[in-house]
Amino acid sequence: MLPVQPIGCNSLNMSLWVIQRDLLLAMRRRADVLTTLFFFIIVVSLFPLGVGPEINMLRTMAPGVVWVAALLASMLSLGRMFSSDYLDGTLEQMLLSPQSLSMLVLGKALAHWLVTGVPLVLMSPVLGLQYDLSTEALLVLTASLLLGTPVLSLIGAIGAALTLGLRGGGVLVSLLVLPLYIPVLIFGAGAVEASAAGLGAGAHLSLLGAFLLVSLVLAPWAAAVSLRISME
Amino acid sequence: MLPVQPIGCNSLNMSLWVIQRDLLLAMRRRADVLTTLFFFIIVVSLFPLGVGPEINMLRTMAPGVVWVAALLASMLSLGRMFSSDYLDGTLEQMLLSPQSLSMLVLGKALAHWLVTGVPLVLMSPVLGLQYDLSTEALLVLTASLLLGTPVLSLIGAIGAALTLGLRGGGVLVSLLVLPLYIPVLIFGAGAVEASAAGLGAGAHLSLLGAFLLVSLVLAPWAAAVSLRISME
Amino acid sequence: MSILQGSDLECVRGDRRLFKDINFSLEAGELIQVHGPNGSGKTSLLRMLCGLAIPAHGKICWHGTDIRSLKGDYYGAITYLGHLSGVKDDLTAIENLRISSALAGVEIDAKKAHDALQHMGLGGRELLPVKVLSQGQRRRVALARLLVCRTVLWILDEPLAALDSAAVKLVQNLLEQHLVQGGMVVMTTHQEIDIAAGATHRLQLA
Amino acid sequence: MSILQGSDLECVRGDRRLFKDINFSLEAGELIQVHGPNGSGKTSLLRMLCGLAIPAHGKICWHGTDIRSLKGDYYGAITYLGHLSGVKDDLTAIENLRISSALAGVEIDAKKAHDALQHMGLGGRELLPVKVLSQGQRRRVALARLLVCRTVLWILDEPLAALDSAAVKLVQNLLEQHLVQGGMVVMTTHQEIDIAAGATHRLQLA
Amino acid sequence: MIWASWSDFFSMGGYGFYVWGSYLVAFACIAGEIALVFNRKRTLLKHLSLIHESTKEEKRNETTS
Amino acid sequence: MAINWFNYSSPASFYFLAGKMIPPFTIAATILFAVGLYIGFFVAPTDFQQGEAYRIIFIHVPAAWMSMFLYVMMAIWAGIGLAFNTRLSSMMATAIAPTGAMFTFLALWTGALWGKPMWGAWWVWDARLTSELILLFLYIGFMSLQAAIDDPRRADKAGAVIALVGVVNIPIIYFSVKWWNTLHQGASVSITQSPKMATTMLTGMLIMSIACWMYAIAVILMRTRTIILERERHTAWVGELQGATK
Ligand code: HEM
Ligand SMILES: Nc1ncnc2c1ncn2[C@@H]1O[C@H](COP(=O)(O)OP(=O)(O)OP(=O)(O)O)[C@@H](O)[C@H]1O
Ligand SMILES: Nc1ncnc2c1ncn2[C@@H]1O[C@H](COP(=O)(O)OP(=O)(O)OP(=O)(O)O)[C@@H](O)[C@H]1O
Ligand SMILES: [Mg+2]
Ligand SMILES: [Mg+2]
Repeated sequence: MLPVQPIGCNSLNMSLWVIQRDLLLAMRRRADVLTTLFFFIIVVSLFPLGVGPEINMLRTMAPGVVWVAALLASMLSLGRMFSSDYLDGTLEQMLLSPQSLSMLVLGKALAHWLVTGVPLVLMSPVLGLQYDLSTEALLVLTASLLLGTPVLSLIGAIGAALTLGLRGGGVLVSLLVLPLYIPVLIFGAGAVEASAAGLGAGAHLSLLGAFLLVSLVLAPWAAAVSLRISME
Repeated sequence: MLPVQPIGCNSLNMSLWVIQRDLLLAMRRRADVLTTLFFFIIVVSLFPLGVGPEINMLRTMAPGVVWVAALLASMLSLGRMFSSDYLDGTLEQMLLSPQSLSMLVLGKALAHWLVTGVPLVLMSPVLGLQYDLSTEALLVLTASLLLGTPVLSLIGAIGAALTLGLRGGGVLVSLLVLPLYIPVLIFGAGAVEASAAGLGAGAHLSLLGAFLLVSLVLAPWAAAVSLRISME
Repeated sequence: MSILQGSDLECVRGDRRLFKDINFSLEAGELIQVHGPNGSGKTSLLRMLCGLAIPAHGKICWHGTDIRSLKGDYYGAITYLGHLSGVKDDLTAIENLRISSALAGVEIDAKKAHDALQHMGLGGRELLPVKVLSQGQRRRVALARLLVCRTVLWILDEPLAALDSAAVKLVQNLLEQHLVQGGMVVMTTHQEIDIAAGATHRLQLA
Repeated sequence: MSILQGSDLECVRGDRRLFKDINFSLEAGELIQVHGPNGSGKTSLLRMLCGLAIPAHGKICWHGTDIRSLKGDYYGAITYLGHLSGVKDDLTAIENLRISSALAGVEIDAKKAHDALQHMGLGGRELLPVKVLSQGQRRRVALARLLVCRTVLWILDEPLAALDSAAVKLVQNLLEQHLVQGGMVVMTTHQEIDIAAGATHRLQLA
Repeated sequence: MIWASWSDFFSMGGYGFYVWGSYLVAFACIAGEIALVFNRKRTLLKHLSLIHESTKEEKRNETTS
Repeated sequence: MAINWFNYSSPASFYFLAGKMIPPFTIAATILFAVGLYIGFFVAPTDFQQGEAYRIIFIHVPAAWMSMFLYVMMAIWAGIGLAFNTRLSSMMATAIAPTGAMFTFLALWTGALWGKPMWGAWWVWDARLTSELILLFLYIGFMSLQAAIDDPRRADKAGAVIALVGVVNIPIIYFSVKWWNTLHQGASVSITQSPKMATTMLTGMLIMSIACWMYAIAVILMRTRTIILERERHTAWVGELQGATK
């Protein structure tokens, strides 16, 4: 008889495999990583074109604009998280994997963050400079993005899982996910404004940290449930 | 012998068939039309959240924000223009159609505009009200969107055709297309600002009209060339 | 001079030469069956015949003229069915058929589409969106185009994939009828199929 | 009590009842071949067996326990291959195989993946991205999973589609070997295939 | 000579950071680009020589067998 | 000796021709850079308005010019490749893009470093600055598109379409100063007017520009050679080349 239980594989291991695979796919198309980043840069640069060059106004707008752009960039690439796996049948295979689906989903969300979130965080100080932000505001902006972008990927995973296989999913997902992103946006942009107003960004940042912890625990599970629902 | 030449069909007819089909598909998933619209609404409404509620600043920002949101909404739905036809082999059949490919592409771009652009144009006065724009500014905003959004769809068709079948196409297309959208953005938002400053929006609007004419003539052709390249 | 003629065709994909020196000619009422193992270049050859791919060497002539200079005139004379069916998941079978034939240059009404689908054994399923149909049923929707099109040359890439034996029989009849009327067919298949009417050539790749 | 047992199964899709009162049981070393015309519900039945769809009525038991309460334990014992191959266009054949088997719970090294692909007749193509491979070659990449997995129950939906005769032979041998080792197979196919080893049951739908 | 001393030269009338920042980055970019081009060529040649070796080997095998 | 130009449009012969052309251009670039920098730093007098900061001009303006010239060259070569299906010109276009992007980046970088002391801000949203930024995006779009496509022939053609469509940006950059009233300096060198700046400054700037040209040509030729080898690696002549170097 063949062994029934698979060997040499546990849930954590599985997440690592998934992360590794998604990063591999991203590297195969290195353009992917760059394009999310450039989307971010371009959106941030579009606003002054539409709004006009007055520097005082731009400085006030800056945190909001950078955060909205990060949110859009992260959201735009949600489509990729599951849909290609769905179309070619890999997702079916994942559902049939003997390991916990939540861990797989966690792996995919982390990979998504590594590919889309991290480059944004690294780029944000430069963009902040374009809007003439002070050094301290730049630091707070970067910190808030560092805490906030993983939350975006994790929450996004739920939306991506729910809209799987629906036509127009790309836009539907934004409809589902944006309302959930809003608290992150408010506290993220708020942190920078608070620090600019001399109030200290500590409270805002610790709230963002709390969001991160909660979504690390709950989002993979919710996304796994959604996946099972979508695939039924 | 069977007749070699097809009958009862010319190029114009063909565009109409394509438009009709794409509208039918959109209706089959009515959510699509609504979601682009809601995306637009949500993005416009996000800004006050990120930036803060000061009304004077919001009024100055308004044209820029509405235009950037329209541009993103239109761009986001570009992916749908060809990719589903590509994946299921319909596009291959279109390339083998005895009629001119440019006309087919024109049909698809117009259908895209009807589904994504027109709802935005209709919605924009309401959103403008949220930002406390004057009646005249609202009119100019709507007119500029009416002239500008078809240009977005037409230019977008080129980008969509070029990135067909490439992984990460969704974000790559924005990289290609956004720089080309920028003149439309500048003159579109500029029209509203000019009229608010009492300078009259005529010059800006006629430039937008010129963009529309040029892109009506050139874009379908360039997109058809790109399609043939992508499908080779 | 034959109606369709390929001379000295060579196909290169990536750094691999799939075939070279392929010659064939096709007259009215004839069928060419392209044989060869997986990956031998059958699909590549068929795409060349449609003008969707360009041969590395050699040329393909239709009534003596290179197909690359004919463009629309040639496209009006062929019907291609590839591995992908070209049916839209969200549309119903009837809508799919009407639209795909309109794109191919033949406008048909709902009645005619309905009859064609009925003939393909899809009676009662015409109004379902194609995405709920089974694999074989989707393939039948794509094949229904052959019933309504009026082209002379059919280029079929594995038309029998996913079909049950009743449907195979149906396609067989369809081909025979087309050949009797003076049509031409180039096709590939891994299953055995025997066509009674017309001359059947065999083209072996690799 | 058999190892896999389906009792009184009924399938409803939309407003159509595809089948009802389907019963079967499977022992070690046995094969069930599901027959039926297009759209008779073969794929639907197989998806039920995997737990991807839920029967309208009846239940499926694995070693006497309902598969819906087993979850991961059951998934570790089956390998499912559907109409879609589950191979990623952008990855190479080797990467695809390694990753898909890691997901199924078996980690293999590049050497082993290479050997399996070689055995499936993909020698020399292991390092190409799958999207440039031919239809049959992609299917072979998917089938290579059967060589490296160590599950007892294989659920195969038309494994022979798009394969040439050499590959059909290969799959046939694979199945025979699996049965001899005490494995079990549930499969559908429109092509004829004869398996020498083990008991072969036939399940006719519609 | 328009500079009184070397330190004068390096301070650039107080604008040293901006001027030298520009030129250093400019030459770093140029050097980096050249390095990238050479590197690309080197890896390619290495790759090519591998192919070359293996085809030679194949030929040798053919002649011996 | 008559040169057969047609012959040189084949990648194989161009490979050898380019090999001969690279050393002279490299030498010229080195000498001109040395002379240009000498004039810029030791001959040109201090600007009475901007002090020493103006010396950035000797790298800023050549970089800004090159960024635009190279884009036009790239579009032209790509267009020729698309229209006449000449492989070599497409390869040239592909080879030009990274160098063009680098010069665009340099124009932005040096401009920003110049802007801080002059305007008090690293960046302002002025028409010329913005359109230069868009130019960078166009270069990056071109390169990402080509990188995303595996088949080189398809990559060439797709890149050509986007390069040609993007050319509309060039006049916008060039005339932006005229069309919008902006912070940035207008053109001070033009053919119709006599130059407004000190002759030594002008000479320095022109020499640096020519040096950049020479450098760009040399590095683009080098890159083209590599691309030729990459694309033609299965041909007999590359095999022979390999045998010869072994
Ligand atoms: C990031 C900021 C900047 C960018 C992107 C930029 C871009 C450009 C471009 C594209 C050109 C060439 C245009 C032409 O030839 O007509 C140019 C030329 C020039 N720039 Fe800038 N620039 C920037 C900042 C500055 C600053 C701060 C100054 C000085 C205060 C400056 C002074 C000049 C001068 C003098 C020219 C030469 C104009 C001529 O003679 O044609 N630039 N710049
Ligand atoms: N870039 C590439 N590099 C190497 N080989 C390639 C490349 N692109 C395609 N090929 C090979 O070209 C062949 C394409 O074959 P094609 O799809 O025409 O086969 P087919 O005869 O239709 O096979 P099937 O019966 O499986 O459908 C495959 O063998 C594939 O491996
Ligand atoms: N919503 C629905 N309404 C009506 N009928 C439906 C609906 N969804 C599915 N069906 C029918 O259910 C059947 C699904 O069959 P299934 O895919 O299981 O067939 P199959 O036996 O695998 O066929 P094939 O041999 O073609 O693969 C089809 O006949 C389809 O028409
Ligand atoms: Mg094939
Ligand atoms: Mg089925």
